[in-house]
Amino acid sequence: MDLSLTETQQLIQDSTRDFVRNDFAKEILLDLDEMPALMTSELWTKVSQLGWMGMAIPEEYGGTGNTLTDVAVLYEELGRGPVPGPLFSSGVLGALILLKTANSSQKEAWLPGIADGSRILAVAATEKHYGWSPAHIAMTARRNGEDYVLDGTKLFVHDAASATDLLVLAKSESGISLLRVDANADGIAIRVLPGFLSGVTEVTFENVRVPSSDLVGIEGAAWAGYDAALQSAIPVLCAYKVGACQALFELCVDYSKERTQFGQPIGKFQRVQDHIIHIVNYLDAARWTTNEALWKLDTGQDAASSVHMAKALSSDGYLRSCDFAHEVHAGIGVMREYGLTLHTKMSRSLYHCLGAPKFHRKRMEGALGLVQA
Amino acid sequence: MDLSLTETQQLIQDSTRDFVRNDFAKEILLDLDEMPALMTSELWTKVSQLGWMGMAIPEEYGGTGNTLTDVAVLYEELGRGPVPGPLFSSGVLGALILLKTANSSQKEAWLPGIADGSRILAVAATEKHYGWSPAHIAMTARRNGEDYVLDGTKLFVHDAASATDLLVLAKSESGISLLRVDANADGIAIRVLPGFLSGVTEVTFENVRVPSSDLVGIEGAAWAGYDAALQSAIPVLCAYKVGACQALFELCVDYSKERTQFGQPIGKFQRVQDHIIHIVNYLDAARWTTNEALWKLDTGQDAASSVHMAKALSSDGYLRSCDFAHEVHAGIGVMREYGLTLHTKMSRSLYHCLGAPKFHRKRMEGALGLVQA
Amino acid sequence: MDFAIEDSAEQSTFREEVRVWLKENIPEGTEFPVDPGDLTLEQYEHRRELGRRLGDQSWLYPNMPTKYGGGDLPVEKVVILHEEMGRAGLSLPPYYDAGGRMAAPTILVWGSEEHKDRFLPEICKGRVRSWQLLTEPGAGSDLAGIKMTAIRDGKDYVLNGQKIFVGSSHGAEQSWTVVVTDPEGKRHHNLSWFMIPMDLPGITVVPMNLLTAGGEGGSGCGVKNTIFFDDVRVPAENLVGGENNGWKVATTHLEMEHGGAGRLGERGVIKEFIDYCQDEHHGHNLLESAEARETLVDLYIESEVTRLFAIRNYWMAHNNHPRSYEGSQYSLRRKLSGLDIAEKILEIAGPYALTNDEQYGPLKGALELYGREAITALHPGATTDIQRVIMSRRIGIGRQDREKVGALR
Amino acid sequence: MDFAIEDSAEQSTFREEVRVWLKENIPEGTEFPVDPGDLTLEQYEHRRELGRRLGDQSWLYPNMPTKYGGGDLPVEKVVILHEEMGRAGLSLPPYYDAGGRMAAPTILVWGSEEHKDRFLPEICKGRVRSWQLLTEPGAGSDLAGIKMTAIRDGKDYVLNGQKIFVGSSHGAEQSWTVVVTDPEGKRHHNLSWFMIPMDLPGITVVPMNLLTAGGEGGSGCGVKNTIFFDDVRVPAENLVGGENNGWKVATTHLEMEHGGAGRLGERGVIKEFIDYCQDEHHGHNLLESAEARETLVDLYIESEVTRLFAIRNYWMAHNNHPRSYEGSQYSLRRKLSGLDIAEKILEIAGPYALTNDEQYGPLKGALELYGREAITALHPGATTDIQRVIMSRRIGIGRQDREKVGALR
Repeated sequence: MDLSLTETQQLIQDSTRDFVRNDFAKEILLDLDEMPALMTSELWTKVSQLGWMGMAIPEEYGGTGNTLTDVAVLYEELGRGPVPGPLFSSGVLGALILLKTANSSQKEAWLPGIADGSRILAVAATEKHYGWSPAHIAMTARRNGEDYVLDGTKLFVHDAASATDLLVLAKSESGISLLRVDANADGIAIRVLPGFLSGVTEVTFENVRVPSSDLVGIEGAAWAGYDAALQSAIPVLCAYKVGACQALFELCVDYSKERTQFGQPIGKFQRVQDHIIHIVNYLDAARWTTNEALWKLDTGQDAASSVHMAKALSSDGYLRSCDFAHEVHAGIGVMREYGLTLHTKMSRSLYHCLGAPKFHRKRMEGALGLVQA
Repeated sequence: MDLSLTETQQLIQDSTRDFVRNDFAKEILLDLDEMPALMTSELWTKVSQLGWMGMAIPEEYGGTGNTLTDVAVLYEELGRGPVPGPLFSSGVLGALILLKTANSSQKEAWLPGIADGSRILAVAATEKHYGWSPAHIAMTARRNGEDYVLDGTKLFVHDAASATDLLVLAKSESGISLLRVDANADGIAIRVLPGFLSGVTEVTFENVRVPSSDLVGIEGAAWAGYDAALQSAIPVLCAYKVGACQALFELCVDYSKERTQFGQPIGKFQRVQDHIIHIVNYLDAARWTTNEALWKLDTGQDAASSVHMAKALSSDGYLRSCDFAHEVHAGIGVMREYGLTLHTKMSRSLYHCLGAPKFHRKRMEGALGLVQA
Repeated sequence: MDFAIEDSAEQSTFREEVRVWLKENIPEGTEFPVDPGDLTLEQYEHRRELGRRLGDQSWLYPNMPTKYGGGDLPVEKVVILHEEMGRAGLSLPPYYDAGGRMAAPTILVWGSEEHKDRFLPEICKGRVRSWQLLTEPGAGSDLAGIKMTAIRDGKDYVLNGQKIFVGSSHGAEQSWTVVVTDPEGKRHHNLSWFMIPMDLPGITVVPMNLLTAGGEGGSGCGVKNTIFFDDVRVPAENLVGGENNGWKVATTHLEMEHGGAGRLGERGVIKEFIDYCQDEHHGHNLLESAEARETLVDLYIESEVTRLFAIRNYWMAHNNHPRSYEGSQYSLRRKLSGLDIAEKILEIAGPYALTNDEQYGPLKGALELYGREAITALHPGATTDIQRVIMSRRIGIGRQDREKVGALR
Repeated sequence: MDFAIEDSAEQSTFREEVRVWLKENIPEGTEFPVDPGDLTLEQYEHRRELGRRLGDQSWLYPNMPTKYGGGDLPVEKVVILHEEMGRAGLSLPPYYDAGGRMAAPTILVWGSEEHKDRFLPEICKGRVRSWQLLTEPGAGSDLAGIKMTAIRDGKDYVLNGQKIFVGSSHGAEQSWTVVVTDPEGKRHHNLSWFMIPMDLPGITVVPMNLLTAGGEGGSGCGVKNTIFFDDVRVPAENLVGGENNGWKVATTHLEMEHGGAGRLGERGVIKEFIDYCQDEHHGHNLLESAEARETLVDLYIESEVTRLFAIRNYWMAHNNHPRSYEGSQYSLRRKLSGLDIAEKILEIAGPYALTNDEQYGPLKGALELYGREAITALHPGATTDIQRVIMSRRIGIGRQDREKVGALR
């Protein structure tokens, strides 16, 4: 048993923390928040050069082949921002899906670009009947000559507005298939949805022709690999939320010392203390379930119930930590320039991404053997 | 709109409060708690003479025919004790079931005795497969000549140890039937269950012969009337829990002033305040949903969703109010002689009685039209 | 006990009267924008017009004495007015007016006859709109710690300072505020309460950039503002309740703001959401999911308890029933249960709950707004922490003396 | 990061050694009664015997230095000892012994060499059982407000006062306590820490009548007692850590008691309950109900988080990793999540959860006991409120200086 970070991880943590503090300072994040892509090309170039996009990709495909725990250490720091944009969608979720589903020539063709940041993936899975089960995939990929033809709508797709490539789940004749599609292909329209979310889009496909060479892996057999990739990607997303909760915690502790009311720092009041204690309890529950899930995945153990648990706790925890942070901050917290609402919005945006807490709790019934899987 | 008590209700409240304060003082309740019947014959005679047992029974059957709200005012005061024993089982639940299911000669034969306290009912509905739906009735009443024969076990039956008569739900050939059975009939064994509950029993029936004149109402058609009686009885039980929460609230407020730690009354600490605020919030949620349910029933309106809501909130509220009262009291709260644990045990004992919160929340789906009823 | 808000014959007649009148008098295009920040000047002016018409009927502040232009109506008729305005998609008063809702009752308790005659009719008749100016950057929960000063100079007081989280869009004719009149004075004994014409020189209004534009009131009031006072001269006769007595005066409107008077007919979005769930949207029904049904029941129960607390408080206030912690209990509940309900909606409706997209945003985007407002609503009219402070004092937790409620009449 | 508590070759050998040894050395009939209050004298003596045998192996307090009879074992082997004892249905040490668990490390930090030589070996070898005496009727949360006095008189201190919620059944040879040695002294600077032989004249032990007999420790310890001290003369050399320095000494064992050292292998009843749910009982399976399955998942998650906090703390403490709020966070969680789990069990199992009836009580009545203990466990080792106080101080909420943790070594 050794729950400390490795030296590599400590290095990733320190350097990322510095970078995020400077290059994703609050004023920059407030600006990014108003851009559809949630990212500037300058920043994208920088983070790509730092190697962030290739961490989850093996060396043979141009990455650095780090462990999931290593990757999670990076994303925990990004969550502190919260740094928006397509980093996770492309470098983790998209990359892992390709690793689990694509054939080797596809991997060779696509992964190096992801690793160097020139190719940016977004994963178009969910639809109007929203959900993360195969039953929620209704869009069809119809075979037509050498091509597949896509028609329909993908909804609540994260980060499509900044993507070069879309990974699209669709029903083909033999089952659920995955296709790589140029994001600017004819017939595709990407629309960022307005509201209390960021980077979430509607993607419509109208008679979009995809050459069969862009069918990822084997036709009709995408789900198992896709789902396995999700299981690996989820704890990295959890780590992002852990970092976010950590940032909220620190923000609140700082504010508890600075803000005075009734002649004393507000943190002297037990009620304010209790709001912050709620946050640290959510934080640590998310942190340690996430850490254990990562460890299980990195060591090849059955991680299903740990992954579900981590996702349920981190999504709930991030949402509620924002609520408690607002209790601590009151008025100043809802002023946009203060920065707290960046987290509030992100916690909502990511709440359902890769499955909401209730979905994962439900899936735990199977993982724990309470129902026939 | 007028949310005040009527003069009659005010009178009931005042006189009952006095009586409970004196005749069911803490020392007496601690003694009663150790008796299987949870009641002495002296006290039973007294409360019968006060007319408590006849309040829910119409004048024509020897009662005073009060409204349910009147009856609830009485039970709210009993809950403050908490006064244990078969009062509710006999005078409310049992009486209302007979009123809804028995034929007029049965009513004439049985209700006056209930009203004057000479006859004490307990309702034997639940079984090993515990629950409050018709599907949970497995025990059979087999016709044999002029008699019915009962065999099987009723489990978690409240107040059977002090009853003279049992109202037994059983499956007969044509459906679910209700039978009145002498509690000391041959073949019946009543056993009080030990543990963190009070007055809850196992009742076994071994070849118990019941004359067909003791079949209540019409064979096989008991459920509808029984269930309607439960809907009316539930808010009275809720009122009992409201009174209990009120007592817990007052106990905690008093203790918050008396007990000093760190040189000041503990109630000066916000955390202690918040425990008590939780209690008053549970209390008032239970109180006003209960009041509205009673009003709907007394005025002949559809009360289903109000009744379910009141039961869910009052059962949860009583349980959790005890928890918070223990937080306020710490060590002294778990000392038996202090009296708080009488409530703690009662809140558990009554948690599932007439259906646990989840059961009633589930039934609300039908009441609100979210599913086909 | 009688929860019925059903109509007697007289009430039915009144309801019919109101209904006919509203039909004739609500200007076209008065309806709320979904997001308060979107309130147009035209919509605003329609509402002002409706407000004046209601005022002429004495229906704008139906609880206020007739002497001052109110209706002095019994509870039942007030309820009818609320309900009928609600049916028309509006509230009473039909725009955010802290003057009528909170300053008017305060002036009634604390003002001189001259104050009442001067301020109340123009409020009750809907001729002026008044903003509430309380919070400052350094004084939120600790309202008594405000820094803005009003220093006597001849016939005037000269005001300097800054107030935040004020008002709404499109201006107001008046505002009322608590300011420091004795900078050396003892806490709680150094404040005074003023009515201030908003057209005085030296007042600057700057809109704030917030998570939601509105918040309090929930009636399409528009954006909140920061107000700067720079040597603003206010006539001394606008001081209400006596110099350095402002904290006591404030207890009255704080009692109102904290929910002491209850509210009726306020489950708008929640009820609409429950209805929304019953229908099919984008090809499926949310209630197919057992978890969604379960959560919806919980949400319904949450909202019912809030409704019952509101009714209770309303009845208590309007029957002069002794009150204690109930106002703050209701406010606390509205805040926490609002947040809880927003999260239950998020669970049931999924990410749809987060968008106000024309195509996908349920209830024309009202659900998305509800999610943001649940957060913004946590602090106005005092934080949840302060509501608990008030509850504790009034219950008498840890203290022999129970704090008295603010006078409502 | 490595959560594995898996065995290396060396550890496997050790585990096998332990297993064999335990098989040979656990006396027949040592198992816990379900309800701690039911601990018989015979069971108690069996455990004392086992304790002595473990002590002779240096396995009773495997973390303590070998010099004093401990095992000075690495974490992994300690874990193995815990696990193997757990497999045998016991815990380590096999009876409630606050002396070994908390006083011994405290003496290690604060005692003189003479204290260590005199007290530690007899504890580590299992020759004495020591009780903890802290709470008084007037001093629970406010431990520094105790009133019991120890007044120097010649070579002795003379003790007078009352301690409550003490110990277990069947007596102890020693106890340790904090008492007032300077009645006029400043708070926190007026206390001293003593080891007290329990056979001194003037000590009276009276069992308490509580909701549950035991509580803390959870290891079948029997009933708690009130202890009266009536002019009890304790030799001055039994004062540990210096006169009027008792509060500082206490921070060490309070840190232990508050969970700073973590715990391993403690999900007994919860795990058994989850298993119980998988089988049919009284003709049906609880998990047929969708609500029961849902609640069981929530319960499992609750218990997993508690387990992980315990592992984290254990790892931190045993690797001398900087700690701050984690001990109290774990204690807070154990308390609140215990209550929450008890109520989830109540929902899932129905009234069965409330009875310890031979026929109907699940897990031989352990479920019923769990429900009561969840309540009794709220206050020992400081209330949830106090745990939050400690967390806040150590996190530094509202303060520039962060309180330091109590020394564990």
